[in-house]
Amino acid sequence: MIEVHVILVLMIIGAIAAIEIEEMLSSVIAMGAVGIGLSLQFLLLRAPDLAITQLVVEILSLIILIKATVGAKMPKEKFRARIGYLIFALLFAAAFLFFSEQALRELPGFGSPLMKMGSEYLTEGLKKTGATNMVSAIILDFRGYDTLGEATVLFTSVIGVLAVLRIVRKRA
Amino acid sequence: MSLYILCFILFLLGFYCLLVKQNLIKKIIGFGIMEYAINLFFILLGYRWEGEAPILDKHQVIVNFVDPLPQALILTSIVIGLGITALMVAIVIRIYEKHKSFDINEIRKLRG
Amino acid sequence: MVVFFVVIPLLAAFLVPLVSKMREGSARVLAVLTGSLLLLLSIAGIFMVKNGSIVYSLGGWRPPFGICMVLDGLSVFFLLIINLIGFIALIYSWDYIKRYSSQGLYYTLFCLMLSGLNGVAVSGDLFNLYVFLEITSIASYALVAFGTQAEELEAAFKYMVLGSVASAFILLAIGILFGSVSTLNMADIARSLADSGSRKLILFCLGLFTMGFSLKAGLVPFHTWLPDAHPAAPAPVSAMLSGVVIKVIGIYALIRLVFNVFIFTPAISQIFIWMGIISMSVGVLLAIGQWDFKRLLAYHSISQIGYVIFGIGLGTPLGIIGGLFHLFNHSLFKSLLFLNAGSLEYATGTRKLQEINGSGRAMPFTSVSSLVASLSIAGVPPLCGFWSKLIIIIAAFQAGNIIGGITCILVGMVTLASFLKVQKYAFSKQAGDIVSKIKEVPLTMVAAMSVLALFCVLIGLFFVPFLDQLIRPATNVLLEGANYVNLILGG
Amino acid sequence: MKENGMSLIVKRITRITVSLIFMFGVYILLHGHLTPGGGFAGGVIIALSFIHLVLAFGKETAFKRMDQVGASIAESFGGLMFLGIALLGVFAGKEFFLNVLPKGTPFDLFSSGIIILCNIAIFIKVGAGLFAIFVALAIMRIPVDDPGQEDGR
Repeated sequence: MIEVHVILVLMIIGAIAAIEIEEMLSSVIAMGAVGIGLSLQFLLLRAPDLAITQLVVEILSLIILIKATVGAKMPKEKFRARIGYLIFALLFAAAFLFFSEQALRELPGFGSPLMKMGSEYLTEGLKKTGATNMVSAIILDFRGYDTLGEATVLFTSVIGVLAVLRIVRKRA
Repeated sequence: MSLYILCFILFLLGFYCLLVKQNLIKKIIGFGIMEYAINLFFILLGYRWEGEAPILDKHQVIVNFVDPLPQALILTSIVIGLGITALMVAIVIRIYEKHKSFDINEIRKLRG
Repeated sequence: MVVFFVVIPLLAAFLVPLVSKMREGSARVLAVLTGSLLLLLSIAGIFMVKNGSIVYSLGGWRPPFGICMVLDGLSVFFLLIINLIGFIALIYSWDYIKRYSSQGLYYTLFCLMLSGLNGVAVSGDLFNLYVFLEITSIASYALVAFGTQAEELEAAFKYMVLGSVASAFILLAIGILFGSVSTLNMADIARSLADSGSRKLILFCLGLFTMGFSLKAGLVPFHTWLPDAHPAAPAPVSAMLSGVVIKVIGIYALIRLVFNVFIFTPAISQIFIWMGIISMSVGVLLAIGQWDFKRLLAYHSISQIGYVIFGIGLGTPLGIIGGLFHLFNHSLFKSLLFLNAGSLEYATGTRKLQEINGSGRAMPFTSVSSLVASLSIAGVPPLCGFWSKLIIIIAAFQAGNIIGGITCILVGMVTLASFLKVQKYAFSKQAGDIVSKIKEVPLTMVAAMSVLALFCVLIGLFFVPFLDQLIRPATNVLLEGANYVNLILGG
Repeated sequence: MKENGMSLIVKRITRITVSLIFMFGVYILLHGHLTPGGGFAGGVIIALSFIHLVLAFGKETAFKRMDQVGASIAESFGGLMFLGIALLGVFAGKEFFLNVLPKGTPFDLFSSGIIILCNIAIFIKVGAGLFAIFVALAIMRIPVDDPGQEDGR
């Protein structure tokens, strides 16, 4: 799985670029590169559904973000990285990584998941739902209620965007 | 194991960007990176050595599939992330329209 | 039947944009209809769980394969709070929301928020809980920003940033748990965790969950968004946010996980107790200096949520009863106070206490109901807030937690002082010149406030049957945490 | 972005590519239960094809085909359809979200009961919703200098 490692490291570099580049458009594009890297990861990790969805969602969110930034006056990053601040951030990161490392040791190792539910879905899925794409079978049949919730999340945010961006006039 | 840790580093980078950066657009980018890290983490959990994508084929019988459940969850999570990003962008555009700035220091008038 | 708690508000949310395109006024009719149906349904729910809890498996897949909904004493209790306050807030919105444009969008978001809250309360699946929590959160971000004034947008953005941090932590914890036990049904997780020996992993997940849900609940180290976000929203939404949202997606989700999925250990109890004590004191100290009515109320919310988590954290039956009872009472009187603040703003156009200056004579209903609510929150007998605080204090001393008990008493006194200030300035001070111009708010707003005030008094007078009917079943669910597994997975 | 869109070359090519993207979206949608993809990916692709149109031709031309009101109605309709499909099980006297329809033969286009219908409902909803978001953002970029209009109350 060396290629997954390599792309993950590249994603981290891309993320650092996206965070630290001053110019907004480049920063947004660097974030897009991270997203494309994620899409590639999904493909390598045998999740083609997610690769497609991630790719198109990434394009859409880049369009939205660029639409927000293009033509706008950008502030100069005036953030003075005070040394105390940085040390605190590093300490927090180190502590978080240490504890997560301790905790993640107790997971089943990478590449051998328990698949308590998953194997059940795989053996029963075709017979009981008639779908050959098991991910579709899960999101629309076994866990269809989740998908209703997910569609509702999107609906909520659409209504929220319309509400926030509506052209408001004073009511008499 | 090292993959998980790298994934958490990505998460922390996004977390740092979301909380520390003063630029509103950068905050949105930080949120996006955090979301990516979590999505990747779930898929890493479901990967199986030499596994195949969980899509059955008419002609051949494959027994070694990766776990389909995290993939289904992450499909949901990606869409939720998109929704939040869109709403954040909308609010930021509205703030920009009022203040003509993306810098939180110029905008901040509220008391903490 | 359980599924209608989610389906009815969702149906309304999808219909409202359509009907409000045809006639704008029809949106509120539909919304109020939805609210009343939900209220009736949740009252019916109380009687349904009398003969045992209900497990509803969606799509006909037995748990843990599919998602299941669970209706037990605790969820019924929270459903009642959600739908009661939601209905009253909708009634109040009838006239209040005319000040804003695009009522259709407002009612759509409100219905979505209701369906998200109901979904969280009945969900028996961890990831599903997260999805509905996100629906609630996104709807409340949008509602905070609904006025699209500069301050409201800033508050909404701040709320959104911290809210998404909380969601990210929760999702990460769900991921780690899923990796460890490979299932998402809460009962199944509980059973697998009890068998497995991964102690550090459980602690880490518990830490992430506590952080995430405390952020959503506005407990003290994570409270900074709350005093901006709650005052910025329209008044009925503030009432919902302070009265319901922080409790359901913060406290309910946290205690459901801690008591029914993980095991409630003394260490967790200590964390809850100290978070409670700190929230109580810091919230009330920050509230003293405030002159903005709604901001003052928001700080008091932090303090009162501290009482709730302190009572529950004690872990004794009496403590949990007190905590849940206080949670209910707080949702009554804090919503009422926010509605009062909204009425004052509606009539006078300001929220500054000095400028309102004695509007008591011009607005009799508002001033009387606000007096009732202020005395309730300050814990004056025989109103409802007194009994719940008394129970918590007794439980604290019984459990040997002297510091907590004394803090409760002191915070209660400071709260009383703070609300005496409100009453003095807002209502009973000698009338300023603003008073001659104002008049009482429209009928629906008066009705909503009066109903809540009536509830405060009634529950104060008849709290014993109330405790028996509602709080005790809810407490039992928490105390007998292991039964949850047997209920869902069938032994 | 000017109102009359981009250059002639872009418009010409767009006319071809938009239909291709649209067809690809529909393909992804209809084979969601057989191959990777599904309602969400298809919906996003459709929304992108409309956005493509807006970017190339400018707002006026594109909004003749689909505007914000239409998108909003379509979105609500998609939501109602999804909920209706989910409620079929309740109407049949069984559980919510039960797959009541016949499953068909595996590997056929029209198989797997409600899954394909759900995909179509999600497709309508997601496509319309995301397009509505884009339209709202596109309209908003015109700076409002009239202070009288900025008041939210």
